[in-house]
Parts: sequence; C-alpha cells; structure tokens
Amino acid sequence: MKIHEYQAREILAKHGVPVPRAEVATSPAEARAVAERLGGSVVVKAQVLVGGRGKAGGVKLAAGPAEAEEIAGRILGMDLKGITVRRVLVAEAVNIQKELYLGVTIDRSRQAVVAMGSAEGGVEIEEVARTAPDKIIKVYAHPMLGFADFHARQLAYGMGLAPSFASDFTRIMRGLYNAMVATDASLVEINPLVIVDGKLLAIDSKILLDDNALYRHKDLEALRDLDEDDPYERAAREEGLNFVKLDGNIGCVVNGAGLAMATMDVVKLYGGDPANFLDIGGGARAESVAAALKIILSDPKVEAVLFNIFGGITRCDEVAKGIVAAQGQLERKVPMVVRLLGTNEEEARRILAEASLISATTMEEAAQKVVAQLKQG
Amino acid sequence: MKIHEYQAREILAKHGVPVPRAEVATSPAEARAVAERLGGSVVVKAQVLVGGRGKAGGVKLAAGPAEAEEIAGRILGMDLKGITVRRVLVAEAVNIQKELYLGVTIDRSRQAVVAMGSAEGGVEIEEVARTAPDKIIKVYAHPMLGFADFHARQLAYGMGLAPSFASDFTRIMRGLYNAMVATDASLVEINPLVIVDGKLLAIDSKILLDDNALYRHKDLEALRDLDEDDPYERAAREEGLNFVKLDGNIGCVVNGAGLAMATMDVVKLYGGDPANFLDIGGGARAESVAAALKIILSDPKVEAVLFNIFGGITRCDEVAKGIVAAQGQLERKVPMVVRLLGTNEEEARRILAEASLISATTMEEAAQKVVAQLKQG
Amino acid sequence: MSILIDNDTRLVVQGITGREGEFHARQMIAYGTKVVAGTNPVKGGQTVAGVPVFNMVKQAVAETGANTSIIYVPAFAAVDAILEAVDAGIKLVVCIAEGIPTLDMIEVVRFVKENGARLIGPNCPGLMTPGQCKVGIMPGHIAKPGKVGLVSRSGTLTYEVVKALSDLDLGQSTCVGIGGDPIIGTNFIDVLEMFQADPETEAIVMIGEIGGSDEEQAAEYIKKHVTKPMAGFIAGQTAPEGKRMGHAGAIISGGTGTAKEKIAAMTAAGVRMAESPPRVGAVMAEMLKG
Amino acid sequence: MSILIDNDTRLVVQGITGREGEFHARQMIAYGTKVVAGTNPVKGGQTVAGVPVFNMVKQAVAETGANTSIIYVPAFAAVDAILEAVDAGIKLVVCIAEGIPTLDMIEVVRFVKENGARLIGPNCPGLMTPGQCKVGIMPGHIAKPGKVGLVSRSGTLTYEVVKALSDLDLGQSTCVGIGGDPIIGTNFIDVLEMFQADPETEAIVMIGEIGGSDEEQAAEYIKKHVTKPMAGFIAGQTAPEGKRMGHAGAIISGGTGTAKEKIAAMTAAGVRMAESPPRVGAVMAEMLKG
Repeated sequence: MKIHEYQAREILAKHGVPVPRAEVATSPAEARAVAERLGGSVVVKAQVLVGGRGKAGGVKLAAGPAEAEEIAGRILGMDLKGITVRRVLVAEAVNIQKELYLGVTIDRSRQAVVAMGSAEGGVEIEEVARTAPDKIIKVYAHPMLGFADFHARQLAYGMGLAPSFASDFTRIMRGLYNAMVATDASLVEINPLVIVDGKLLAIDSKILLDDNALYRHKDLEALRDLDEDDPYERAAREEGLNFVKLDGNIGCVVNGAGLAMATMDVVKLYGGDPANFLDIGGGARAESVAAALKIILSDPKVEAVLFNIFGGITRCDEVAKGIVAAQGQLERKVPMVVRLLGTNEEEARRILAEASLISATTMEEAAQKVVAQLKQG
Repeated sequence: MKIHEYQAREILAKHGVPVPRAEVATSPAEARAVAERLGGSVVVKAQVLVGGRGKAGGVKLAAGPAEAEEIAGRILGMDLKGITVRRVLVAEAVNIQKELYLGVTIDRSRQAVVAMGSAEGGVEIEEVARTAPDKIIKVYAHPMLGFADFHARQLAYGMGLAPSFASDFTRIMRGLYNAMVATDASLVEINPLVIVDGKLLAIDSKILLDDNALYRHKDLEALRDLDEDDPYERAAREEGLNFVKLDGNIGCVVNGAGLAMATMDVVKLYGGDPANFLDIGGGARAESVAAALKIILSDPKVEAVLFNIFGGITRCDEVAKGIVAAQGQLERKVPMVVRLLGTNEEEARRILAEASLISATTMEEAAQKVVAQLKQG
Repeated sequence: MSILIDNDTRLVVQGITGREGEFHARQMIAYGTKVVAGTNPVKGGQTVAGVPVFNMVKQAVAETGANTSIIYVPAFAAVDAILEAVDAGIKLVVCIAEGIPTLDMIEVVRFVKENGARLIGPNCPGLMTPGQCKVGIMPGHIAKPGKVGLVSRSGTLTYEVVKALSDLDLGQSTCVGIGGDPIIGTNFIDVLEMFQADPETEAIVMIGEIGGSDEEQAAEYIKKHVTKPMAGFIAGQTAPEGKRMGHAGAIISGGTGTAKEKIAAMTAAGVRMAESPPRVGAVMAEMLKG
Repeated sequence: MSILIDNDTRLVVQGITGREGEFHARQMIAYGTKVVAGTNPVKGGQTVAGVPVFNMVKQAVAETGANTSIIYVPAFAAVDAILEAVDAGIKLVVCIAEGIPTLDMIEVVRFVKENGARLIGPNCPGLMTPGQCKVGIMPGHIAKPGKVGLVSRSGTLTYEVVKALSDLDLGQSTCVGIGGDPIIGTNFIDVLEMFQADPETEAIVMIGEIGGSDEEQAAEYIKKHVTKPMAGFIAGQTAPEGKRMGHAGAIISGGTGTAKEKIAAMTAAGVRMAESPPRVGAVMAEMLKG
C-alpha cells in the first residue's frame, strides 16, 4: 500500500530523520496561512500517489504567501495522471547544495533488508540502477542486528560523503530502518536527501507498506487514501478479491494468481485484450464469484467475459452457482466463455446447462472463443 | 541495580503482564485509604531491597482498611535486615489456587536469555534448583527471534499447565522478555505467578538491572533508592570507585578487580579480616586514591589499611601522591602497609619516603605485615 | 526416485483440527501419504482423520517419528508454526499459508537455514511425488508417475501444466510449488540442483512469473549446471508495472522483473519456452522425442 | 610456538586516536608487535604513532593486510567496533573495554561465531606471546618467553602470577586474559584446547574467580582432555554473596559461583590450586620439577 509524502514524512520525523518544516493545506487560503507561518519561500507539492509529480507540474516554488496561495489554487483540483489533487504540502524552501538518494528496501535474492545510497539523488533511482549501477552503494542489514553504525559509515563513505556527515547519516539510516521495521514497510526512501548548510535534510519521503502486514497495523491501514484508489479495485478489495484493472475489453475470472496472469497472456496471444487481472482465490464461494462478475461488468468497456477455473480447493459447482446467480441480476448481457476443470466439474456443468454460456475444454480454446465472440460482434 | 517490587510491577504491567490491583503507601493512613479503594482483604508488603521479607515479618494479610492501617503502622519504620521500611505496597488479596515460578535471566554458559518456569512457585528458585533441579523447566531465547509462542507453550506444558492457560502464559512470557530487553535487565522474575479463578496473575515481581546499561536508561537510573544503599558504597560510587563494604577491620586499596579479591583472600589467609573490596580501576588518579582512603577510614572499625598496586596502566606515582594528599587531611591515623609495583614505582617510593608507611615487596608480605600491625595494636 | 518426498515421508499436519487442515489431511491420506500426526497448540489428545493430535510438534516427532511437516494455519500463526517445526528437528517444512509479512520471512528463512532444515513456501501449493506421496493441496488425480521434474512459483498454473504433461503421458518425478512470495524458503536453483542430481528425473519444467529476478538467476545456474532438457513458461507478459498481480512477489517494479527479461534469460540458457501453459506439454514432448 | 598471536600478527588498533589507544599502540610497537594500522570513524588520513589511520577497518584490512584487531574505544562504541572488525574479515578481535551491556554481548558473540571469527574479551587485558607480540595492556616487562600457557579472567591478578612465574624463570608461551564479564567471546575451555594442542606449551596456569560456572565446566574439560600439568588460583574466597566484585561477572548469586566450588572442581580435575597468586609460581615450579 502506498501512503502520501506528508504521511511518510511524519513517520520518518518520528524516527529521528530531519525534515524541513512543512504543513498540509487543502485550500489556497490554508496554503497562504502555512506559508506565512513558515516565512520566506516555500515549495507547494501536490499530494498524490503517483510518480513524476514534478514533471507533471505538481511541485512549484513560491516566493511568499501570496504566490503560495496562487500556486496552491492552480495545483489543488488539478488532474495528475488521472488523480485529482486534493491536498498540497507547503514546505519551507531550502538552499540545496547537493542531492543524494537513500532508501531501504528488501533484497529478494539476498533475503535481507538492503540500504541503497547514491550521490545521484533527485532522479529516479531505477534510472540510476539502469544507467550507472556502480553509482549505487548497497549495504545489507543483518537479520539480528539490523544496521550497525559501521554499515552506515560504509554507505556514507561509499557515497563520497565527508566524515563530518557520518554521525547525521548514521542517525538517518537508523531512522529509515526503524521506520521500516515499525511499519512493516517494503520500501522507505528519501529522494532527495539533501545537504543544506552542512547538514542533511530529507526533502521528499516515500513509504510503501507490506499489504500482508497491515492486519497488525490498524493505524497504518487508516492512512489508505480511498479517493485515489481505482473504484473497481476498491470494490474488489472490499469483496476480498485480488483484482487489478487493465485497459482491455475482455473480463477474466480465474482461480489462482499464476493462472490468472497466464490467462491474460493467452487472451493476448490470441489477439484479445484483457480488461483485468482477477484471482478469486482458493476455495471461493458463489457469492464472491457473483461479486467479481458484477465488478467486471460495471466497466462499460467490457464486452465479453472469460472464466478459467482449475478446481483444486476451488469447487467448480460453487463457481457455476455464482455465475448463475450473477447473471440473473446483470443489467447488460455480454458473451461469456466458461472453462471449468477439476473438483465437481460435472455438477458445475449441470448447473450451467441452462445458462446461455459458451463452454471450452482448454484455456487456449477458451481464449480463442472469447476473442472470436468479439470479432463477430 | 535492584529496583523495588512496586517499580518492577509497574514495568511488567506496562508490558502486558496481569498484576493485582495495588498502590504504594508511605503512612498507615495512606495504607487505610488504599485498602478502602481496593475493598475486601489486602496484603501489606514492605518495600525493601532485601530478600526474605515474608519470613522477616514484612508481608501481612489484613481483613480490611482498619487492619491494613494497623499493620502498615507496624511494618513502616520496621528494621528489615538492616534496612528501615519506608514504603508498603497495599495489594488486593486474591484466592490463590496454585503458585508457580516464572523468570527470564541470562544463561552465561549458553550465552543466551533463558526462561525458567517451575510448578514450585512461592519459594526461592535457587532452593528448587538445588533440591529438585528437574522441577525447573528451561527454554532458551534465540538472539534474533527472542521467544516464539511455541517456546512459551513448551515451558507452560513442561510446567504442567493446562492448554487453557497457554495463551495467557504466552502473553506473560512475551511481557517478561520485552521488559527485559526494554530495561536491559539481567533478571525479570514473577514469584509467585499464581492461578486465580482460572487466570494467571503476577503476585510478586522482581527486576535486576544491568549496571553496564544504565547509561542508556536515565529513567531507570532515577529509580535507584539511595536510602537503601550502604552509605560507604554510595560515597564510593559517586567517586567512580568499585567498592563493596565488608565486616572486617583492614581496609584494602587495590587496582584491578581480580587482584582486589585476591588481596582480600590473602589478608584472610594470614589471619586478617578485610573491611572492604576496592578496585580503584585502571589508570586511577591521585584524587580517587585519596577519596578511596577517606571513605575507608570513615568507617571507625577500620584499624589498618593495605595498599596493593600492580601498576600496568595504573601509575604508582599517582597512587603515592593520592596517599600523601589524603594523609594530610585524615582525622585519625592508622597503620598503612604499602606494596607498589610496576609503572613508575621508583618515583612512587621517593614520594612516599617521607610519609610514615610500612612498605612491602610482595602481596603476601604486605598482608602479613598489616595483620601483624593489628596484633601489635 | 524423486526429490524431497517419497514413501519414507512421515508427515505431521500442523493445524489438522482446522477446516483446511482436516480436509487436506484426508486427501493426502487417500493419496497414500503417511500422515502420522497432527498438531494444534491447545487441542492435543484428539484424533482427526484417524491421526493422533498433539499440542507440540516436539511430541509428534518423539512419538510418531514424523520427519516432514505441512502447515495449514492462517498467516498470522504460520511463522510460529514454521519455527516450532524446525525447532522440533523437522528437516522439511511445507507452508501453504498466503499473507505472511515479508520482514517476518527474513527471520524465518535465517532460522531455517541455521538449523539445516528446508522450507517450501510459503504461499505455495506444496509438492507431490506422483504415486508415492503428496504434501500440500495439489489435486492428486492430474499427476502421473514419471520422469519429468516440475518446479513452479504458482499453484493452479502448475496444475494446468501437470495436466498438459499427463495428457501426453509425460509423467512426473516430483512437482514442487515453491510459492509466490518475495521471500521463500526454497528457490528455483535449490530445486533445479536436486532435479539435476536425481537420476530418475530426465527432464525439467520450470514455471516462473513476473517479479524479482529468481528466474534470471536460475537461468545463470541452468547455463552452468543443468544438462537435462528443460521447458518453461513465464506468466505475466501482459501485467502492468507497479501492480501486485495477486502473489505478493508478482510485481514489476522500476522496470525490472518483467516476463520479457525472464523469457530471454531462460531461452538463452537453453530452456525451450512455451507460449502458453498447455503448450508446455507439447514442447516437452518434442524435446524428449528429438 | 604460541597460540593466537605471534610474529605473523598484523594488528589494527581501533580507536588509535584516543589517549588510551595511542598510548598502548606505542607500548605494543615498542614491544615488537607489528601494528600496521589504526582506525577512527571520522579521523582517517592521520598518522598516529607512525601508523596510518583509516576511517574503516575494511580499508585498513585492504591496504595493510591487518589480520588482528584490538579495540580501545569506550564501552558505548565497543559493540560497533567489534562488529565492524568481524565484518571486515578480521579473525581475531581483542576488546579491552569494560562496561558493555550483557544483552548486547549475546548478539555480538553470535555474530562473531557466525563469521568464524574469535573475540577475546571484553573487559580483558588482552594477550601476550612473550618475546614476539603483545596485544592489549599487559605490562610487557614482567613476562618471559617460555613454555607455560596462562589463561585468566582477571587483569592485574594475571600480572601478579606472570611475575611470580618469571621470577622463578618459568617463561610463558602465551598469556591470555579472557575477561571478567558474564558473556565473553572466548572462555577457559577454548584457550585450554589451544594450549593442549600447542606443542610448545608444556604446562598451563588457569586463574579464575567467583561467579558463573566457567571454571567448573573447564574442570570437566580438563578431566577429559588436558594432559599437561596445570596449576591454578581462584580469587574471591572471601567475597560475600549477591555483591558484584568489580567485574560484572564476579558475583555469587543463589549460592552458586562460589570460590569453594570452583577450587573443589579444579582440584578434582587434577589442577594444583595455590593459596595465593604469588604461590602459583612455586606450585608450578614444583610440578615441573617432578
């Protein structure tokens, strides 16, 4: 789960990371008031959960309160990559001498927490990783010790920082790690971490939370910004479904994440365009299948649906019941191709006999048939 | 460092350990008021840092407020093993069905934190360890994981607890471990941990803190009860000296803990009786030597002093200067035997030439000479 | 022969008293797996599916000689269950649960390694040596005994491929679902090494998906150490960047972990990549023919 | 020969820029120890006592081939210094500092073992192979090269015994101060094993003190594995219960850890126990005479 910059900033500050003075504003007048309190120039930053805000015009410098108000007026309500800006962070502007990058994340191959630093801050670290990987210095946390002070110095000196920064850098790195552990984050990042008047300051903060750990962090779950969720994905999450919205016109209902991805791939392979990723999960009941179908068809772009079920724990008859139940309530009818295999598949076939569905034996056949339906139409 | 039961109790409660309702009282009237608030019978417990309070009459049951006041009146001001009782803890009396023991401490050989549990609670665990060691169940913490829930169940079932207690016991054990880590304790103990109405309750709590870690726990250092310290030891601690008061009449000033113990042993071997353990530490300065001498001689029982210095880091001339400086200010004169060896010993001899001291070459000779002085006197 | 599990496997089912635990215990017993014990932290003394239930894995090991464990407890209790099994001396632990926090898994895999044990999963369908032993939730009837080893990050996708192989009479030595989480106990390379060493495994199928770089690393390993014919498939060619595709580990981030890279790496390592899961069977059949 | 340190020891002094660090670096150099580098986290680039100073132990190892480290930093910084040395690949780390919290040491010793390194101390005087190398704070002039190995929990008490041995012309192979803390990197048994295996060590002196049960465990080990003549002393026969006698580890608690028990155990293991530290020399001389 992503959280906003202003939320990440507060978490880091609580863990001892120095951040510039700043406040959130939801109206131009508030932005003006914040700028007055801060004094001097300020930066007005759109608070949206998408990358590349700066390039898209969501981050602007204001010389004082009047300009802050004017800029906030322009940014608030702006559409940034499909998201409407509802909040800005108004932060004191500082005189940046150098921009660095510092982040902690999980190294899957090493099965360890890794801290990455780079003297090339302010740009996307993935870009640096691609073009100049040797400019990224890495140190790995020990699962018992976390990061020791010497790890921080290895990183700092590796990044070319002078010894005078070692102590501040150590505190910041410890802050990042502690914030990561305290929130079960999968990424805690400062980009840029800047040098201002011989001191380090975290100008922009980003935290990604581990969805699997949210059950033990009710306070963090509460930070979720429902405004920014895709409405289909939000509806699916409320039904306990693993759903990702895509741009195509063929809805997919599948059990299992790997098979769901493979089903999308096969649809594409035969010239179709999947409208979504959907894993109904192991042992799904009729109700969740029906809910899934409703969510998929609430997107007017969807013109056909493909069911691909390989029943292991999942019972095909439950899926069939869900399809029949949903069909009765649907406002619009689209062609549906069904491929059910495994546990209770014969019972499922009986249930579906009366429904007007196109059946298929293999997933390839199912994909071909659903694509063919659209070409006919 | 020892802390009081009522202090340990608060720490454990903060870490989720269930404790009986209780409050501290410093006067009989307060004890009555607490008993009134608690209702029913109460236990009045002397808060002193010595073991065996119960046997010494420092723990009494009172049927109600009036009796609580009367009993508190008797316990407050009482002398328990040399300590004057200044506070009592007034706790609700509970209907104990079974007494258990649970403690976490450090296993030096295994170099790990160990949790020890026994169905034989309420008595001294050392006694159980001596007489029936198989009645103590141990599980060891993993340095990375601490205690996992399964560790707690191993201990609980090993102690013969029923499964219905497993979940509470797990929470209590986690509380003990977390309290240990949070306070850098060397021992956290509940004795007895009791079963009351099918639930577990920590009746008496004990925490020993690691002196070496107090520097990072200013809040815990503040819990030190100066009233209960030996006044000589307190004075020595304030001078940064490692000092332990003993009952004899020969003061000892030594550099190094091992040599200080050995010096006491040799004094005893030759028929003397050491008045103290004192390690002036490596690299001690004249001032601390002088301070040490003053502390030792402020005990009227001390009739002679033995200096045993093997100078490595410690410079003999500094020690000699300290002796001379102190001698000038002392109110009473006792025979002093000095054995100085090592770094700058010749300079030391020059400094001490004019002081009226008895010198010795070996520690055995020094011990014999100091004992001889007392026999003469 | 086979890898990891066979007729000598003596299985303890952790969480046997739960709905899933009991259901799959019965399925595994029906398949022929020697399920010797079950555990539940507080329900020891019962009998479930004809199997004695203990409070502690230690007891189960002591009294039944269990040497393998399968865990059917919810994610929040799964970490403790894995640790308990390893502490009790179990050398092969299989964890089905999905949803274990990643930072917890870092500690778990460390503990497992320290103790010389092996963990399969979490978030995996378990494993199966057709005709001998099934540990997990794979549907047994789709598999046939044979000589193709299969390793996969996914569950139902594995079934799809197993069925495709069996339909072409390509039986399997062992099918291993290693799980879809970012941190897992056993990775592709571990299983490839075992298949390469297993004399009765003659060919290997590897099913990957987007996210991480396990497939790329496996490709490096294959290039150097695997001499047996290999077919493969990577799921998620149409997955968008930055979105978790169901599995916690299936996410393309910062442009890395794409199916394209993985397919290229595996192809370069000599693995014949299929265009769809069912085609894996045909590809493998061709390789074994020619 | 000798154990642990000798003419091949290449020493890095962590904390060389401090008062103690510089003083003892000079002392060690004067004794003949090959001090090749010093470190200070922020003062790299200086030269102290003729030795180059680095910011990181890693650099010191890379540029000077240091293989042993001695740590002269205050207790609050000592844990990090030990970890850094081990992480840098140093295989013998000696820590003088007194006052490291015990729970920290549990993690430290684990990390040291994981990395196949050896830690001497903390709260110890270091070690010395007379005539070759001195790593620590022992006064060099009291020792003589020879064939008696010495291991002790205490500092100045060790000097007393070394002097007693040298005065009787009983030179030492290596003198090891293992330290007075409850959790230490190297215990009596570790050192006894090395002395027993060292062909040039012909007899062993072991100096213990109250607290813990290391001496009792060493006695068990001696009974089974040590064939060389041994003399010993235990300090603290007159120490009261429940009081820390200077060393964090020197405390009798719950009636265990007394000098009496330790003396009895060592005597039973065949160690000749002396009544006082100076008498250790005479006892050893008698044993070696016949």
